[in-house]
Amino acid sequence: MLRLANPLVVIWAILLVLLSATIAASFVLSGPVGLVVSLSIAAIKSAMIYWRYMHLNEETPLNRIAALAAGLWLLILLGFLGVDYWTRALV
Amino acid sequence: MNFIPLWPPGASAYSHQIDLLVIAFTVLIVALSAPVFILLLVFIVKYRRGKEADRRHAPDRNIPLELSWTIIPFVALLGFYIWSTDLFARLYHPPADAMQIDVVAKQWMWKFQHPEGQAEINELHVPSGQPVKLTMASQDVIHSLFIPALRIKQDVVPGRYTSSWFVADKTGTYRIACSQYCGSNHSEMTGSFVVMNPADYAKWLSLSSNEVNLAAEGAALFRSRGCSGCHDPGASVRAPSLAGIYGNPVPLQSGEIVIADDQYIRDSILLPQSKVVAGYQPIMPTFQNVLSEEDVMKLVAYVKSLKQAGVTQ
Amino acid sequence: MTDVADPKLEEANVGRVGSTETVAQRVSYLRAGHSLKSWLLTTDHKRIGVLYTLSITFFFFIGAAAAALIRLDLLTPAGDLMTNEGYNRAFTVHGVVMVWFFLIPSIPNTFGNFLIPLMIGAKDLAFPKLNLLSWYIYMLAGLFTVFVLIAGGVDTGWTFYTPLSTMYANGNVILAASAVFIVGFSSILTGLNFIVTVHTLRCPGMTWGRLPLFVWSIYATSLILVLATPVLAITLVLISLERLFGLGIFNPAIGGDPLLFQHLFWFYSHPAVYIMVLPALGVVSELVAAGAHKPIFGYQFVAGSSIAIAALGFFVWGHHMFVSGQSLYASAAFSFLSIAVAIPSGVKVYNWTATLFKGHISLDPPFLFAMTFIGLFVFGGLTGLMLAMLAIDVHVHDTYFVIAHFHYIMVGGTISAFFGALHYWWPKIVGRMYSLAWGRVTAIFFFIGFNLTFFPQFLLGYLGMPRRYHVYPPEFQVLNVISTGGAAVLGVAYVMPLIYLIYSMCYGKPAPNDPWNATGLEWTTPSPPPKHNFEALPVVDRPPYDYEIEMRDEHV
Amino acid sequence: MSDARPVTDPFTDPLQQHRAAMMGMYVFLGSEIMLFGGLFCVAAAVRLAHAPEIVHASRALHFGIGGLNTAILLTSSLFVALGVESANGGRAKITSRWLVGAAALGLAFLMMKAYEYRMEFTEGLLPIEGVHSRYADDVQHLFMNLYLIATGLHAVHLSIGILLLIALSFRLAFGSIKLPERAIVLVTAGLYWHLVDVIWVFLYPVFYLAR
Repeated sequence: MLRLANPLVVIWAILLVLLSATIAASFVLSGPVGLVVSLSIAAIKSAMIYWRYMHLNEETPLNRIAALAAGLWLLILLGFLGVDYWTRALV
Repeated sequence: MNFIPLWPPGASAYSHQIDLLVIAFTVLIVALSAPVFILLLVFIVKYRRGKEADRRHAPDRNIPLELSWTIIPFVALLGFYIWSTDLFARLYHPPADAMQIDVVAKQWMWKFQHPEGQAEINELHVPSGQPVKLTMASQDVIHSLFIPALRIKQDVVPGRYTSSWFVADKTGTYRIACSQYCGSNHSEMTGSFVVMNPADYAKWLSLSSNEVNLAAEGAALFRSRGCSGCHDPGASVRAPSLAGIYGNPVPLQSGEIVIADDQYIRDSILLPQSKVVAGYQPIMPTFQNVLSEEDVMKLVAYVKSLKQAGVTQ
Repeated sequence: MTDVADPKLEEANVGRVGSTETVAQRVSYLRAGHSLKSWLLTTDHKRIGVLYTLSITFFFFIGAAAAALIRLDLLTPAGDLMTNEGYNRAFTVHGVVMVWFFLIPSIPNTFGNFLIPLMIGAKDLAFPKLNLLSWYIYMLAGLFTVFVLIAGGVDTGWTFYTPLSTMYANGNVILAASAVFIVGFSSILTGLNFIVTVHTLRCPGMTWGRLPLFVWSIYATSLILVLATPVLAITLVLISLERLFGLGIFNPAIGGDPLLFQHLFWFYSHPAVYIMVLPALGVVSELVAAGAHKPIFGYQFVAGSSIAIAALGFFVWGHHMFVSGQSLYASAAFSFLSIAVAIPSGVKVYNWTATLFKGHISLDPPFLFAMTFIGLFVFGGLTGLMLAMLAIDVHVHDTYFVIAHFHYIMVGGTISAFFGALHYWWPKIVGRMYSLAWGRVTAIFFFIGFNLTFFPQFLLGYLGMPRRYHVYPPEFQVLNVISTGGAAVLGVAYVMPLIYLIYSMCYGKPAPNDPWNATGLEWTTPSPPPKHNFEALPVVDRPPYDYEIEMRDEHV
Repeated sequence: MSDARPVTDPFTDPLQQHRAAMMGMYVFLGSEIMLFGGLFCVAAAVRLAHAPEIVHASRALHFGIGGLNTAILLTSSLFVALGVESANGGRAKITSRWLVGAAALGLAFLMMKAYEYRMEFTEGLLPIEGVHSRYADDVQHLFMNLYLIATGLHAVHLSIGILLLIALSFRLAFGSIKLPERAIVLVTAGLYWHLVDVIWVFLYPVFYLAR
């Protein structure tokens, strides 16, 4: 049943490789750089899950937007929260 | 005085500038809304159903018109934005020679501490013509110090210092209110704000005599709470000396460099593990539930006074 | 069944005496079942809309009763009627009930539910069972709220600010937060249903450019409902856990930050203001076009501004925090963006004004309510701009100026639009006409009562009377007495429609399909509509608000 | 899409109904993202305010268990994806098996998580009342509180997912879901499962790997 050529399985393998990459990176990198790298890897992993496991590859552009809008919308909250925290100490 | 008061008294140059801004903005409101109201009435009268009128070529779109009523109000508002933001930013920049008064808010009272050590409750006496900076702390919930006559207001947030400043120029007695809802007796957390000319203020200070000033009270606490055991210059083996640190950069364990301001000194007393000075161990206990906000402010005043001592030596 | 579609027969029926039933009524959704079960287990969007109308009316009067108590108490500077605790509980009930149990569901869940499928030519919403579930969730949350009231109330204000709500307040904070948490799911499900419906169930020919403006505005509202409500939900969970277990996220003693709560809360609650007012803007677009009997001026701009308001509405929450200790730079950015969000609102008002130019204006109740809306909304909106100005906000923040401003939007705006919608679509919903004269009287009472109540509050605010003040300085008494007097007039305007609308249900003349001679698919089907809305799937081949073509037809 | 799919009431054609179901689920998952998004914002704010302490507190978590759990969840997602694939092919029995496998992996995740909580409990790091805690500082206490809430909320979502998958595999086994006509039920359930996985993919670096 489990053909290795099945793209679903290939994606799973890549996801596991990325998981090891993010763990390894956390020992090498630290601070903001480490955070950026680990979140970027998480974003790539989610993108792969969304694209193939969550069928965005076969959906209409409209449904793709519907699926991704909330993730982008969250960046508004994160961004302005960051603006406040970063600049609160400045005058 | 008036049966219905319509405009609050102003007790500072800043308050008059705010009034001017508000009046100008009201003019803008009229300018933006009058065309709507007038045209609505005119059209309703002229184009009542069943009434004879020229209704040929009624338009249902006009791009230049749409763009102009989008852009013109926006540009007008931008001007006001710059004006008001400039006024607002001034509240963040008190003059260096401002007299500092500490404010502690708690359910449901205001406590003001003058630099000379006088403390008053629900009353704030200030000299006219002198910049006054308020450093505010809350003992419990969020309060907000609101002095309508100065057109200023600032939330007082537990866990940190907030500040505001003013130069009152008209003597008199005005109202103080708490404007952030703070529990049962929120509406009774009010007080009076008394602006006196400098001579009267000096007299008031001497009448409400207080033998020790704030820094001296802080010094007493510094000894009685055991801070001196580690932080005195003689005992600086375990803890950094505090002489002359106020207002100067402090290198931290994490590699950051911070300026030792009121907030930093406060955090170092209450959350001592969080910003440890480079080269020292995080061994200081917290004084979170030991010291009141007033005590902390006295200690801050003492640490500040050490700076002056450092300079004179 | 088939002869219902025949307009001549319809006319003939209307011509008869009011007490006899029309053919349309005999087959309408109202007659599709008479048992209580047929209502409580219905998945018909029209019936669910009616259920919502009844339930939000109930909660509206709970909130209004609390408001009446507040205004009565404020007649005198001293707190004579209630204790401080009682007063605080009264305004908290007023806020919580009015915001979450009336204003947010007011137009979307009643008229949105009833009209969206009718307006886009669909049989029902995309997920009818989910729609019913959403009403049950709403009612469950409502019961929680009533229970909070019985159990002694809550005194945090509707804003639940920390650390007051988490460490100091002694009311039923957790119960109240649970009620709001639960009602949030009702909002999310309703918003989701509307979004999917508008995307997938438009009838042939109903392109986005032909969508009624009410549908555009409900669509924009739904986006906010889905994207903002979950943030409120998690924030309320954190509040409850903080209260139960001392979580510390908002507690500075262990490194938390009370301002973080305000950020999360207003990230929901500012867009929530647009949840309340966007549907009202949509209603007014419909009423203005129908009242002027003319295509809406600048359709694209009016439709686009709804989406612009919904999107920009997420970028401005920090203007509730100008004096909170937020960073100067964040405040400056939020102030600028708040100006930007005002522009699309202005665009709508100017377009409505231009719509009246060369129209055929009738002063029927719906149109009068639309005019009331425009007047009050313009004033509320422009004073809102004043509040967006940093330096002005420092003085008037948390004073009665703010109260007056948002009541001009919420009451002057949303409620007058709600009444406008009620008077416009009532014949469609119940199939009977009401007394137009009484409708006009109500609109006038509403306008006068409203201004008497809330205009003095602008003055009070600038004079420096903070909000949520039970005891106030004596020099503010005259203005407060005027305000309370106005509230009494406003109260009359709230009760009057209840009387003549219910009267019309029994004794009103049967309504024709299109009593206002308006365009739109909902007017092509009988009043009240049949169970499946349309006899046959409609096909649209004309632009929206196609009034001029009808005029030409008349002249032919 | 096959035309054999049934069309239920407000819809007029199967493709329309399929798109509506997908869109409804995507939008619902969007609201879930915003729900967890609130927690991520809290995490971001705490980290911005207390970066060094957070790094220290994160080191105290067992990143190995977390990593293993991530692998388990990713594998369960593969199982669900394979199950949905066979559902679209009309093979009910195989679909049912994949779902049971995924649910079992979900249970394994929860058991690992429980074991991890237990370890943290014995180390005095779990914020449970009445337990003598051994935090290095207050911020670690705050961090562990947030960690418990975030992973707890995730575990609740995962438990719902497990119940959902078990219920669906039972219905498949008894033939009460017709395949491939009603495969949409499995597709949307799968979407939910994958989203729970995606949330963990972000929770893991934010809490365990904040070095």
